[in-house]
Amino acid sequence: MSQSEPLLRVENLKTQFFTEEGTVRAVDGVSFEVGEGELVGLVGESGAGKSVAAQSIMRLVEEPGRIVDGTVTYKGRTLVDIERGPDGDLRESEAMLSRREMRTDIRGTEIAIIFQDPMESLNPVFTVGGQVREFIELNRDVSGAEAEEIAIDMLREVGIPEPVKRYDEYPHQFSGGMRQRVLIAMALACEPSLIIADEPTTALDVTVEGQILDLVDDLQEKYDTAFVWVTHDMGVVAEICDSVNVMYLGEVIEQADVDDLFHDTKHPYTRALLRSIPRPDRTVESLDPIGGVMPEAINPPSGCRFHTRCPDAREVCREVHPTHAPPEEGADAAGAGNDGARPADAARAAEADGRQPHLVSCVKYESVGYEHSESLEAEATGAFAGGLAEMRGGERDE
Amino acid sequence: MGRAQYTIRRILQAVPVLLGVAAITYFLMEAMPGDPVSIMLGPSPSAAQAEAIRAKYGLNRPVWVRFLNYLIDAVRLDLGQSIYYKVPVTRKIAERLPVTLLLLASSFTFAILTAVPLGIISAKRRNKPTDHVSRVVALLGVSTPSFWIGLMLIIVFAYRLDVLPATNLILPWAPVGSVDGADSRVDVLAAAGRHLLLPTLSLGTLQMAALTRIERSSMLEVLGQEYVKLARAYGVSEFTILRKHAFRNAQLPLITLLGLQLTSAIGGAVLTETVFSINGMGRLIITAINNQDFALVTGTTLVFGFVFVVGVIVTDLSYAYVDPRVTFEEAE
Amino acid sequence: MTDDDIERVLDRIDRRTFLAGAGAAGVTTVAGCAGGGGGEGEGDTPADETGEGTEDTETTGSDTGGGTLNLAQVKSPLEFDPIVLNDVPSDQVASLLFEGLYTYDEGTGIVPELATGEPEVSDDGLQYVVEMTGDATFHNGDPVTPEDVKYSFEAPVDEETDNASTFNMIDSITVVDDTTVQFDLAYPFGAFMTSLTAGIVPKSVREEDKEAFNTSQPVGSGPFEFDDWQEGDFVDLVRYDDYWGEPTANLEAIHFEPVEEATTRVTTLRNGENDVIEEIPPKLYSTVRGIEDASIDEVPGIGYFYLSFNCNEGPTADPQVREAVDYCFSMDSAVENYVEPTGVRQYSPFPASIAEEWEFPVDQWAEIPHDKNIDEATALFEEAGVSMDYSWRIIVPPDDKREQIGISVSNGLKEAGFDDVTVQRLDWGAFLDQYVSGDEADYNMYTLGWSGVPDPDSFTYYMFGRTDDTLGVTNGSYYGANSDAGVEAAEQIVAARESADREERKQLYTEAVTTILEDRAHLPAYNLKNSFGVKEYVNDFTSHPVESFQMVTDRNNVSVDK
Amino acid sequence: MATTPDIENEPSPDREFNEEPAAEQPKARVGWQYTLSQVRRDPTAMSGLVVIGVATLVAVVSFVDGVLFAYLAGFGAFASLGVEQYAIAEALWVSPIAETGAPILRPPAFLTNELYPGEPGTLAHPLGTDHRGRDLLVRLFYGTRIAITVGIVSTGLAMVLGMVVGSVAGYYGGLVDDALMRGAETLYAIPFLVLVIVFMVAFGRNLTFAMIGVGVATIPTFARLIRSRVLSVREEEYVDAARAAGVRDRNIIMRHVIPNSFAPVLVQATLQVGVSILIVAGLSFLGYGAQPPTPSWGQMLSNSRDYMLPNPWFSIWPGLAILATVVGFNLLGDGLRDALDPRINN
Repeated sequence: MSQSEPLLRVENLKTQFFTEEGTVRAVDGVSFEVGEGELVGLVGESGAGKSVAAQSIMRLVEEPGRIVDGTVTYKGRTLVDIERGPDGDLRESEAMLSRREMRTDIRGTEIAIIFQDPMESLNPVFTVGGQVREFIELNRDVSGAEAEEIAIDMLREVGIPEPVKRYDEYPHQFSGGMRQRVLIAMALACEPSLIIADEPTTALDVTVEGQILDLVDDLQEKYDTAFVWVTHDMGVVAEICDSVNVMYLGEVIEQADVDDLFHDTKHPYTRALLRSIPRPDRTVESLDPIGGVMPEAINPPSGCRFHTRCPDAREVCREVHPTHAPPEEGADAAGAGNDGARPADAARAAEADGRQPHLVSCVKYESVGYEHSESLEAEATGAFAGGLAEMRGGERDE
Repeated sequence: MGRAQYTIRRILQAVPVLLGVAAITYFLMEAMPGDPVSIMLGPSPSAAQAEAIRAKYGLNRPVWVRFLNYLIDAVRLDLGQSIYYKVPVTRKIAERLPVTLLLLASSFTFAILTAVPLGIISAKRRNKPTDHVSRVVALLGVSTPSFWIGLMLIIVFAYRLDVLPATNLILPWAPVGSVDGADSRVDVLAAAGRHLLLPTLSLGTLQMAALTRIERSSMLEVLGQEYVKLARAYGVSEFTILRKHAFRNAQLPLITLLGLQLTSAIGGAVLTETVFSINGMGRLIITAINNQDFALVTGTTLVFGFVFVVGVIVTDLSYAYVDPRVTFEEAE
Repeated sequence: MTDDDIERVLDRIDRRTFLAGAGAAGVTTVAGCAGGGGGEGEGDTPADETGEGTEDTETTGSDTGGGTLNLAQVKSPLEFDPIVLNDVPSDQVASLLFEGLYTYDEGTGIVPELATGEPEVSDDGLQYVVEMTGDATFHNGDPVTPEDVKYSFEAPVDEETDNASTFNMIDSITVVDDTTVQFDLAYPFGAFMTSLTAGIVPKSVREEDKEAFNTSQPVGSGPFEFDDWQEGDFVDLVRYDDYWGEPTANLEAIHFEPVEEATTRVTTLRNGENDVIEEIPPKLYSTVRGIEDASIDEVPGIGYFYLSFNCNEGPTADPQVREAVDYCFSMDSAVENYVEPTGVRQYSPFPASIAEEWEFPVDQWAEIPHDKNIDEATALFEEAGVSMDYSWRIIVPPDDKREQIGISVSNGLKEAGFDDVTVQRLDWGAFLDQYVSGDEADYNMYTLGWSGVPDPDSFTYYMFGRTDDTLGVTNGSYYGANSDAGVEAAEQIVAARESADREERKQLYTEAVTTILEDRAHLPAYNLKNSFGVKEYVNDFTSHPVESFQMVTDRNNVSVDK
Repeated sequence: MATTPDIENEPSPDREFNEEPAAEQPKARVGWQYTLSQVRRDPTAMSGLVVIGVATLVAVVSFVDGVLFAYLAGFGAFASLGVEQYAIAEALWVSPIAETGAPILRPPAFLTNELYPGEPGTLAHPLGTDHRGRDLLVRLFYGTRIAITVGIVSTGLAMVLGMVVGSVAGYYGGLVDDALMRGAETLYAIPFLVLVIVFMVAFGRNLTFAMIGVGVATIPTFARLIRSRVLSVREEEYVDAARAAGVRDRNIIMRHVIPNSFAPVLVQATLQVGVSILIVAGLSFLGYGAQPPTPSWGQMLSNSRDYMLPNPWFSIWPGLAILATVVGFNLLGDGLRDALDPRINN
């Protein structure tokens, strides 16, 4: 743990959806931290629970979803704190901010959010400027006229040409990229300390995505705002994040500094994700999508949740639920990241620097007998269906 | 494209529809069995008499010529002479139209004023008891024949309790002297209100229910929209979200539906006017049909078509007013 | 709108039709079956009437302050000019505004109104000379002159109004002097007195603006003046204070309001919204009787409802078959079940009041119809050689009561062994097209109603005549063309029509009708009542067979003590 | 633009997880089997289905008894077997059309009315009798046939014609589209009830024309729906492919366009049956429906009007019958909509 109190601390967060089909454990015990001005990635496939986790922080999860456990603290204030009552029932602790406080003190003022889809995130019947101004007025102590001024400045700042004129235009008169800029302007204009960006570039085409990422990078530096960046795109992570949390089926399975993650990848899932990024130095044929489809979060697989798709899965993976911890020395027999450093030491070192310690959930790095366990025939090994490539195609390129 | 241009375009688009309405009614009436002349003169008019009548009403010319003439006259606001009432059709319509419009207006007002809050509360309290109640009410509302509601209301409020009148409408702007027992405008308004209450409930329930259903589902949809979440994420209060961020958008399907409901509401008005013996357009057209009053049927239908078209244009325009995307897209 | 309402509406057409056909019948005509108009829809009885409000002279209380009477009609009047008006509700109002030379007494007897006494009839009934009062004035103060009388009888013909055919028998009208007018007829017409009840209009006023006279400013000489109206909503009349005759009306004003829904009408009576309501449907009799301060005032109207056979083609051309059909069902119980108490059983074409006035042998006629006896019926059908496969077709107008008669017959025929019996309920348009075709494929039987002026002529000539203007026009039975007996009866009827001698006419009608009934060209069914619900605080209100009701006469003068 | 597929894959959180199971379902949510399986899981739809099932059963019985038997009775062989109109009704209870000589306007069992004070109704006529002494329960029962037949036939007609008009208009576009849709708009501009009445007056005042009239008047509803589906399906790649491969337009419409419109049309049709039943009840009420003595609910209501004061029961029952039936169709329609398009409502 870092010595100074982080800006945001999420501990053992659990969010579940109570549907007719059963309880969906969308977020199942997630912990991570965000420091001041830090840009933290939350990455995973669709359905991994990363968006829910992000929204749980702001308590934006809607029926039938509910935060059932965990604590979220922000600047020392308790956004979420679920405790078990005497009868074992879940209840919100007294320390937790009231809904009203959440609304007036946190949302917008302290933490802002940018949603995935710029086309849907702006209200089509109000002018763009009006919407930006409304949020500024609400979250900063300024008059209407001042708010308008701030809004126009901020629109200019995010690179919208002729902001005065466009201020009075409606969202449908903006392109997708422009709208995303508006949303970013909106978030920054409220001057929060933390912005949660929930796949903000997923819906944009690649060039626009690039521009937006550059913009965020610049602005982040300028305003020193911390970000939680939710994405499924390792490329984006590589480009902007300081540290990364990789999620799979409601759990964080690996967390590390961005460099560690890319260069000292521990978890087979992370490795698979990385292998599926198209890179200029590889041909398309060599792209290696993850086989199979992520199982349902209603009935997650036993043991390691990834075992059904893991190329390295062995019998033990089905039985033992891995702990989320620094990889153990010597346990990493088959691991790829043998750069000589001892992972546990590295983790301690990172912690000492105030950097993210490298944590991973995989039995390979535990002394539970992985080496001697029988290999499992993963269902989808080699299957080309599903997986990340298709997802990328679907989400990015059309 | 400007609003004015858009308006003009919508109005121009309505012209062929009105022509169509006139044509359909005119030729359907033409297909009616029975000869209007014999209706006027009895079964064995003298040949000369019949010929005179034919000439007088232009019945001796080919049908398309008559139709064209009819259209030309219609443009000059001459819809012919009612055989039954022996007065110009336009005069009869001018007499009856305000009554029906009053009934329609009051039903729609009632429907909107109840449906919008009900739908919003229902959506907001989704799957809570309030929602269930309002959904059941709406379901029953769209499933009940309006005239039966009218009959039941009459049985209860006019016959059993004897608290409200079962017939007629009084126009709120009627001269004070013409209303029984009224000494002032206030009395007239009170009387008008009392007479309007049951017919409004009878005709308005269906509209109310249909609107509640659409309001609920569109509100639900809007409340699930990203921009509503965004507002929430920026600390906007739930009330403001409902009132400002969701409300306007949620009314869009409602506005569309309002225009379309007009045609079923007019049909409902025919029944309601019959049940409550209200002298409006609905009873006028039934009387006209039963008496094979050719000109009156065509004229009344045309006016109904006109009311509908105007209603649709008004809703389209208000849609365009509420939703800035419309005019823009039209311009492309 | 219910079926019944539609009939109500259609009643108008119907009535027009019949009146047109009725031709020479009568000038004045009167609200015969006022009820016919409404009711629960006995649509068709063409009631006619243009009565006037019969106020002769002298009378009961000519005091004052009689209050305002609210009267609920079944339908709204449409117009008020007696020259053109042709429907019951209009006539009910017009009869208070206008007066005729003659009017009806409490029954169907004819008494002077604007005339001072009986007309002087000469030239074998071809000339009528009427002496009229010189005192009468129209509501605008102008005197009622013979010139106006002449005009009132000539205008319908000149203008070819719906009433034109009612005055066809008049050849010329002559103004003899300031108070005398002379009618010369083209042919003798027995029922001419009824024509003389037509309302008299002021020529000058009407000529000025006929449209206004008809629908906004009618001016007559009756005890009430026109005040205001709105079609479909109300008609207001006020007392004519300078009324020439006696008595002056007690009522200050009369407010007519159309209330089509019977149940609603009864409710308005109960809650005092209306003081008098027209037309009480059978099932509401008990409800009205249950109203503490109201009662029912009723009198059989001038109408005749019947089952007629197609004597032109098909099995029913055979009197034996018609008798067999008579055996198939009981008209008595059909009427009892479906008509009473709104109507009464009638055994001849003549409504009770006419039969009484003329002293027809009603009792004897009542013996003619058979009780239901299927065995007799079967035997007769067999004897007549009617195949059990025969397809019977009975057409009925859109009216529940008449349909019911048809259904009773059809049930009887089925009982007698016929499988294929249809009762076809037709819209008025289709019905009127079919029932006079004489075509076996169109009908074997039909049910219909008839109304007319209160003279036997109205109830015989049109239904049994064999002249061009009746056979296949109003006479769908073709009886008069069918058999020797039929021809003879038809000729007797024409002879009676053209005679001015009442005794002779009575004799002829009695013989003809007896033949008709025995031959079963028609099976008479029932007649409807003019019924009114009346609040107890309404004094002197009197229902009338011909005029629906009488308000101000030398016998009664309605007032309201609320 | 990437928005459309996105919604399927990575929508807002609750949707994401609600739809999780749907991810493994066939993409195109069409087909009877799928529909049925969805309906079976939905209590709303099921209760609607039960109501409709019962009503249909009743309608079938009354069809056999009232129409089929009447027809068969024309053949000697059947007649000698005792087959005649309303034989079943008479065997079990009383004929719906023949007066039994029972007192008229009796109140329902155990209840009273103004005409029979202190003399409550009996089980001989559980719902009482009408103005001719006919049993109301039997008439109500046999009236179901008219409602169900008219509702389904007219909707079926409107659906077929609407599909033709809508798919042709949407597929060809341009002038054809303009002309057809203006035509539909025109039909729509005349109030249903008025249009159908004028239609019936022109062609014949009977049930057949009531059904045709209501069907024709409803065409625009379906035409619009299909057209909008066609417009979106037309742009799909597989349609382009089919067209490029030389498949005829008609076949493209039949094979691709229509099946893809299955779900919304089915939902609309179900709801429309309810609406049509209401319209026809209104028509009968005005005297433009099944002609007496054939029992129909609207006509019963119409008949009851003169007796509302002494015996309101006569008015109450037919209204409740209409209400229940239409509720059935609306429940099923709502359920189908939920099942076939989860994004709406639940």
